[in-house]
Amino acid sequence: ACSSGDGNTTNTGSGSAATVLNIGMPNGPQTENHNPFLGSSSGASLGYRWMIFEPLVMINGIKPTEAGKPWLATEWKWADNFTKLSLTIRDGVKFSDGKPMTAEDVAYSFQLRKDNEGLNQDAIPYGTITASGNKVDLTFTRSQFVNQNKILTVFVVPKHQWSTLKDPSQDTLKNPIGTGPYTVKSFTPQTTTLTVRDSYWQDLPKVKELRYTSYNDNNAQTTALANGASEWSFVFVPNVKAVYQDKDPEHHKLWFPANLGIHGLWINTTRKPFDNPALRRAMDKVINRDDIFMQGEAGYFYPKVESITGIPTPAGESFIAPEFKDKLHSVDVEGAKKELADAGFTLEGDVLKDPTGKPVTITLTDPAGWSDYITDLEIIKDNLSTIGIKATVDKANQDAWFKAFDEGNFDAGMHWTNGGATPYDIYQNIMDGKILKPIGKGGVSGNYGRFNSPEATKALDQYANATDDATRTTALNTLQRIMVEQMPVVPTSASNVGGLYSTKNWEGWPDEQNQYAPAQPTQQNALQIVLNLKPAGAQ
Amino acid sequence: MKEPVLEIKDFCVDYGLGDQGVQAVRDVTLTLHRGEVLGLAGESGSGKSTLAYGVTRLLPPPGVISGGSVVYHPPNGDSYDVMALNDAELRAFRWAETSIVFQGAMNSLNPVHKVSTQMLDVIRAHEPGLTPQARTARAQEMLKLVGISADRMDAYPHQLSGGMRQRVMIGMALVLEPQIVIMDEPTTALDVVMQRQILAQLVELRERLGFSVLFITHDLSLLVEFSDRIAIMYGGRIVEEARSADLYKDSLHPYSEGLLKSFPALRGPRRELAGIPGSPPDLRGMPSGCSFHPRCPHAFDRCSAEIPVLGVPSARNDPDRSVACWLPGRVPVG
Amino acid sequence: MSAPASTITAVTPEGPEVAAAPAKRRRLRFVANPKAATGLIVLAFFCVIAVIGPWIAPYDPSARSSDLIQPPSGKHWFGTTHLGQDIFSQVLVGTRGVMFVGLLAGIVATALSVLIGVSAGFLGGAADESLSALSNVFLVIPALPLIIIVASTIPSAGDLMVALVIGLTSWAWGARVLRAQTLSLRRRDYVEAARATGETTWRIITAEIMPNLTAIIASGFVGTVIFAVMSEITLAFIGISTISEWNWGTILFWAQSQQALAQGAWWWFVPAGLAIAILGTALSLINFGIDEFVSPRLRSSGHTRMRTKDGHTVRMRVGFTPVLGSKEQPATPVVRRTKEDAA
Amino acid sequence: MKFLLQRIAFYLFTAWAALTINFFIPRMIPGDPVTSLINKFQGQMSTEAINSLYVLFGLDKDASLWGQYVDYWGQVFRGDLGLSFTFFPTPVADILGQSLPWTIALVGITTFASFMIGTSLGVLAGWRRGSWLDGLLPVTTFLSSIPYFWLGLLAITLLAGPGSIFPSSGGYEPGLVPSWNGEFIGSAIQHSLLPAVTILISSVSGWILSMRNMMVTVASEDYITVAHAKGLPERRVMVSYAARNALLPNVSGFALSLGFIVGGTLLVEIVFSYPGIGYNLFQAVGAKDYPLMQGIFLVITLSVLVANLMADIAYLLLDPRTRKEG
Amino acid sequence: MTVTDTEVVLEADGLTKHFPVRRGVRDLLTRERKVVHAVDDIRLTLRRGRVTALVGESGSGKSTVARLLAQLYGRTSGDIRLHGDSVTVKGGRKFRAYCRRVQMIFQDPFASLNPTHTVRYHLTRALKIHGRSGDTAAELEANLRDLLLRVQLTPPERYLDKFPHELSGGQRQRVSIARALGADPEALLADEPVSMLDVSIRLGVLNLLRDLKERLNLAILYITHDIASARYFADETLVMYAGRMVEGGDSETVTQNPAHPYTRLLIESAPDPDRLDRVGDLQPPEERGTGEPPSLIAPPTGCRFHPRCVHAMPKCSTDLPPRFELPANDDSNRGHWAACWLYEEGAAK
Ligand SMILES: Nc1ncnc2c1ncn2[C@@H]1O[C@H](COP(=O)(O)OP(=O)(O)OP(=O)(O)O)[C@@H](O)[C@H]1O
Ligand SMILES: Nc1ncnc2c1ncn2[C@@H]1O[C@H](COP(=O)(O)OP(=O)(O)OP(=O)(O)O)[C@@H](O)[C@H]1O
Ligand SMILES: [Mg+2]
Ligand SMILES: [Mg+2]
Repeated sequence: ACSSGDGNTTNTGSGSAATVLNIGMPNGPQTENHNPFLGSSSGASLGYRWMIFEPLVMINGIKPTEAGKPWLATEWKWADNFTKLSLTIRDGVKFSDGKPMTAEDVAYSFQLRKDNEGLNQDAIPYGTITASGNKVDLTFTRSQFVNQNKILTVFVVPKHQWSTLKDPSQDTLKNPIGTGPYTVKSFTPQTTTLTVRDSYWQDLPKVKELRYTSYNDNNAQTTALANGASEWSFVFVPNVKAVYQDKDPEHHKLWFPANLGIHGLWINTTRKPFDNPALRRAMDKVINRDDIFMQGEAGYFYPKVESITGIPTPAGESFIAPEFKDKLHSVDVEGAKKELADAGFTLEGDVLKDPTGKPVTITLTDPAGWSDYITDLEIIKDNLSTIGIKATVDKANQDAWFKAFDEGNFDAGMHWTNGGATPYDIYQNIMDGKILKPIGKGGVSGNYGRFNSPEATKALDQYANATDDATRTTALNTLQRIMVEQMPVVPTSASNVGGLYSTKNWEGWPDEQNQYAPAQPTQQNALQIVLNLKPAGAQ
Repeated sequence: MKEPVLEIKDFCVDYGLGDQGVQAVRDVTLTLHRGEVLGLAGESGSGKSTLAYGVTRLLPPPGVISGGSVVYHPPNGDSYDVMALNDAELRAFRWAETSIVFQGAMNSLNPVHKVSTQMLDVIRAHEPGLTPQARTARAQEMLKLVGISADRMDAYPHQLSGGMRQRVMIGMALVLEPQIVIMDEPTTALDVVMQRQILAQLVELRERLGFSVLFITHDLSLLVEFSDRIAIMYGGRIVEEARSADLYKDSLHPYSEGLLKSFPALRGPRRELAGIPGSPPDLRGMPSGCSFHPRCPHAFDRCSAEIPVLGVPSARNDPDRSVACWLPGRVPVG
Repeated sequence: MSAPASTITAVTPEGPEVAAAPAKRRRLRFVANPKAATGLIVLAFFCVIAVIGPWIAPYDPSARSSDLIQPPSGKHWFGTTHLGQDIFSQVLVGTRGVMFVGLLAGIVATALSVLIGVSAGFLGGAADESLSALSNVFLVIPALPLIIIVASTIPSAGDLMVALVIGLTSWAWGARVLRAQTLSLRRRDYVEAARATGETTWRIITAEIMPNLTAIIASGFVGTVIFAVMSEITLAFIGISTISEWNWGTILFWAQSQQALAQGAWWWFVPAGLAIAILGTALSLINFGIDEFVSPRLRSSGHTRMRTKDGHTVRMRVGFTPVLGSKEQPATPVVRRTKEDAA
Repeated sequence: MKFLLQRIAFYLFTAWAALTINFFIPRMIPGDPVTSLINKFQGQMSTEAINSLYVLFGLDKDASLWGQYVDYWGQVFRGDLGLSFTFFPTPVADILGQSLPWTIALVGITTFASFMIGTSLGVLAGWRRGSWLDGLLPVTTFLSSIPYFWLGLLAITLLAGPGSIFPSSGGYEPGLVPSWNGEFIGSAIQHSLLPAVTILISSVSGWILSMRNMMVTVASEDYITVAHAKGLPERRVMVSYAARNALLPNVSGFALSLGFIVGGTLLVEIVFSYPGIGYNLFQAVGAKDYPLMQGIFLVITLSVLVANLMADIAYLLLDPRTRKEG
Repeated sequence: MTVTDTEVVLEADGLTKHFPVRRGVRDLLTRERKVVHAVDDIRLTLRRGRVTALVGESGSGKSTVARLLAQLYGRTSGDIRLHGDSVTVKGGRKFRAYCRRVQMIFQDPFASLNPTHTVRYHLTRALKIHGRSGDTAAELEANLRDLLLRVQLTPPERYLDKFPHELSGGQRQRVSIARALGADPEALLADEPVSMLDVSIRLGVLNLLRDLKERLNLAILYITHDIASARYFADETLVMYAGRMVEGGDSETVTQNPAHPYTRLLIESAPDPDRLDRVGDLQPPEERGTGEPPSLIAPPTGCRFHPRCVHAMPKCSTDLPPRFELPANDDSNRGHWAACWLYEEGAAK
């Protein structure tokens, strides 16, 4: 990365219209690996796999409930309580090697996932896969209501290339062939350059060349953003206003919408006195989410979770139960104290005593290197002291921390939840009794707090397998109520799908007004954004 | 008949300056004549080496020459004071006019260079005009003179035995045919057989090349046998100077006397050995007056009060002798 | 890059000087060395801070306040962090961790190097071979990556653990130096003489050999402390170690993760770094002092300019002894004739 | 010759021991690559992915430690270092091949330059004691006591930035494709300036100091006095008598530091975002990528050993005393 | 003076020491084992109240003999008898018991005292180890004073708390001797006790040793390369060459009438002021070769001196000469022997 304005890009200077877009990620040197299935590939790490491989349906990550935009599939139909899917494949789409894309290729793309467990990242229980004409029919062994978006956004790979690979999961795919508008022009560990194809089934994008640069760390990435060397990125920038926006207030923009996943303080619900929901609710009442947002998340990174149900808005707006519609988180020390007093806790001086008379103390733990979580914990620690809970922040070793969470050996700590198309993923991750393991036993992939509520488990089950929307709504409302009453996780922030970008050379970015796609360059929707970009100033 | 080559006058050497300074050589006056072997004896720490290094200005820090002159008389040409030479002149003076053989040959030869390199180095530095062949020839010839065959030229010092190394050093000292060769205990590390061999060779070479030798050792019996004249040092001063035979038979200074009585003789009747009581003086706390007086059996009042001057003793009116002692008959004439 | 920068190499080849130097009464002279004295004073200062730091710190180093990212002021001498924490207090409180880890790691590594180096050197034979092989293996494995890996494996590695890890991985160099030195001491006459007197092996090692190794042990100790402090701070800085308490590395970690320099918050970055540099310099100075103390040649090298009584300065040079007071006319005119002239 | 054979036997042993340690250390680390990957993608990767990743990385099969150890040696001998997890499924050898040249070029050249500069200054400082060079010593000591990352970051802040000739990160201009053309090499050199200068600043002091001390020690050797007595020009005495001998003990230090080029560059590469092997190691540690870690350790260990062997040979050539006839 | 009569304290018979040369990897392939033949087949006897001198050039194996006798080295073969009893000790209590009776003084007074300890420490240890420190502090103090007085370091208080570097060479050597006396030994092995001392101080130490021999009736082995001092100081003199004894007998006889060609060479080479008349005509003594001693790794066969010997006969290079008794003229030179074929019965002189 270099000083701006030295002609390192063809964009700047002499007023000529831009042709290149510089995208950056703070992921360190890459190795040449364009395999779109592998999260470890440079394509995934930098996000350019979405410029080469396209999904069947484009679903807006921040509006998962909206119907998706037909992409490689023109039509899709669910049947039999989401255990059957029939897809109509678009005609006239050609792979970058000139061969047409057919239903065969689509079926093969599913088959690949079915056959290779390593590639089936969402653990979709595929049944039969058949292709005929321009139709592909799929069956599943379970209802796929909660997974529908994951299935529809599956990307398509050419059968004629992949069927020749010895082991698709161990191939670095030096020559990726896809239906997307770009092909790889050159690869270096620092920069991958993509160039636009001659033809594409839609209008060709205005951006002729994409340069994905991988910076070693956040600092380098931030510097590049600040001086304009990087025009689009997803990175945590502390004090983003001073460090980034003020460097060019006119063009340096960011937009960090929430998606349906949250971050929060997970509490070990088996430890006394934290097994008492009243205490957890009181904790929820004193945590200052504004401070967490402003100081821990630099005022933009992980948006605040406003709703008391923990469902991020606006992405999850439509799911929120009527009874909680306008219930927002706010700091309410008095309310918290009252709640505690009612439950038999006593505040002596500035020490909270539990009903047995023991002072309430808590150890908040997160890995030392995760500065945002640690900052959050510092704030929470401070907040908890207002109701007399003495908290200590333990900066653990990452592995030790992970193990402690996995085995339930912790008091409380910041952790994330899964995310998905509905709040189901969030609640399932927090409360599902099916994945409940006893303390000391690991291998759980959720419910770290050992929250045991048969009611919640049942509601989750109903939601996933229900045949009608009404049942689903009821189930979700139940889950929200349990969440609010029991508070097994104190939600603090939402996950994000945002990005920082510069409007200096390119216009047409998504933002608060135009929410057509999440702004994150490594999301599938990034293709939509690139297709939408126009040179700045040019009409 | 006796022509001086090196006249040392009132020579003083200090180690350190100011308060920490000690005077290691005090007002030494000594003349080396052409073609002679002048022995310098005295016990350890008496300043023998300091004098030798001082004359060539090779004292390691913190040594400084605090006074005196060392006048060199070239065979043809004007005399000059070595102490007044500048760096370049001094460099040219060294080895070409005065060369030195140090005590430990192992330490005198650079362990990482071949003998030939070290030998040729010095020729090249002093006679840059010579062709490489001529240089090599010169070096080879010199080594042959000291009994080392030409095929050992390319040996490294550690591949030679102690005796051979010492011979290389002597050969190197003579390679520019200097007027003066200073030898500081050149044979103490060798055993007697080797020592005698080397000295015999040296005597022979001196006959051939006609240089003068300043020979330093504490082995008086060796000196008596080997040198023409002997100067005895004690506490940084010369206390007696005489022809070796005279000194051996009839030493005047009580210290010389004590020295001669300290080593057993190998032949002849068994002599009574007396030794010298007490221990050598400390440079920092030099006794007043004659520095030997605390150990001297004949000391009297004057000895602790006044420093005796070196001069021809009144009792032996022999211009070749001098002694620094207050005893009757040894006080200088006049 | 860490190991060879040490000046221990300069200590080892010394022969008799090592033996002659460390007599007890001369030990005090060590303090008289200006370098060592400066180093010791600074080190003592940091030690005092390490002890009293938490008491004299004006604020709780973790306490948040509303002064976010404030430059130094009368209220906050070194400014504040993004949480409004007082950096001055953090530096004060953090001193303890740094000193603790440095000293403890130094002690552990020194003890190990003495144990292994001296036994290898003294016992000789198969014991020597295997112990030397062990230390060579540890020398070959690069220390910092090893420490990073080991530190990242230990759950909840606190100061104690970090110190132990650093100590256990950085003794090899010292052991090698000590072995070489012991080997040479073992053949000294006084060791043989002690044996001939009937001393036991144990006593020979502890009473005859060890006292003569003090200087080398001390310099090895100081060197390891430097290395340990640097490693600890590096570990904290790259976020590997899990220090829950404050130390200078933690401060820098926060400064870096909040991109203090990009934010212009130099005060967040500079004090801790300077403190490390000053502590490192102090320790290096002590090591110079030890080097000079051990090797008289280095000691006398300090003052090459000397003053005569009449106020002239004389510069000492190897090979060209200065002559005092001969600036006047030489006694005899100098007409230098070179050989070529004569020929 | 005998000496060499002995050394080689010694090296083989050390290599075996070090590589065995390299094998075991990563396996002692709790946690595994999958959890690390999930941690890395906080919330961006769903928990369902866990199982597929275990399958993908081949971690679902249990092999005995001994079996793994035997496999490991088989791999080492075949030069097959396995597939990296972080960059799955790129072979570790490819990753090393990609990053090693950068490290060697930057740190190798700087270490060499630092040694040369430091040694030359040390020679002068030791020879002309009391001259201005002595004043340099405390300054360089202070500079070398500064933690490297701090110096680097400070340098970036003060010197790099808009309009400066020093780029703040990377090994070359982002758009360029590595090749042997002027533009690329120029860019690579430009990018290496700041890291090189900072390495130089923080490492040169050690060389100055040890060389100075050796010079002081050597300067009082008898053969130096003899060289002066021989009336040789001062330069010749300084270079060919004093410096030549004083250099010997530093040779092994230099070799050792050459060996540490690979291992010691972690911070440089982290701070300057340099695409070298040290940064790879840092990544590998973070991601529990044992194949990569092992590969890097292998490279480090071998380079240290080779450097040491070279030092031995250099010593053999430089110091005739260790040479034996026959 | 006779060589025999008094009680034998320490005897060595056929004492041999070979040091292995460090073996390299390549030697593993070849069968042969290289050794330094440092000492071969030494026979000597130390008697009460007598000084036996061992002379020979540097590297001839004198120190090795002393260390073998002190049991500091294990011997390759041969026998050491203390009062007639063969002893081999390696360490531990037996070694202590042995060194209580046989003590050694090292060559270099500057190196044989630990610079970090005071005189008091050195002497106290010697006394303590051998259980002679007494029961009370006062007794110990008295014993220390006594030791220092014995080596004529007076007044003792002045020396007790000094460090070695604060003492002169002669004083240090006296401390070493006092330490050896601390064990109250019967035999004293003095390895070149004066070679590092100044001429004027040497005599004092030698006289002290002689005095000790007379007063304490010690058996002393005096090792030196200065043959003149052996003449003055020792009752009996043995000459070593390249690890073997070549001549022995009454000191006066050996020095005045040397029999072995090597002894003759040695005595001829020694500087002698009484040869004053020969100044300037320093004839190299009669010798063949370069004047270098032979390699001890592959020593010459037969007589080790034969490559340098002007009298060498064919037999000398093949057969090892045994000790030949030399005819005695009177009582004083009885026991004079030489290991040289010249003295074989019937050989031409
Ligand atoms: N660098 C020094 N600093 C202080 N004093 C010194 C230094 N070098 C020598 N001396 C002192 O100067 C005096 C004379 O030393 P010198 O080496 O000339 O004696 P010497 O007669 O050659 O002795 P030896 O026979 O032992 O060689 C000694 O007392 C010594 O202690
Ligand atoms: N530990 C050892 N290992 C190998 N060789 C040795 C050892 N000690 C002595 N030697 C060799 O044994 C021979 C005799 O050595 P010793 O020290 O006994 O000689 P010395 O007569 O005492 O000589 P000096 O007069 O120099 O003291 C020498 O060639 C020496 O190199
Ligand atoms: Mg001398
Ligand atoms: Mg000896």
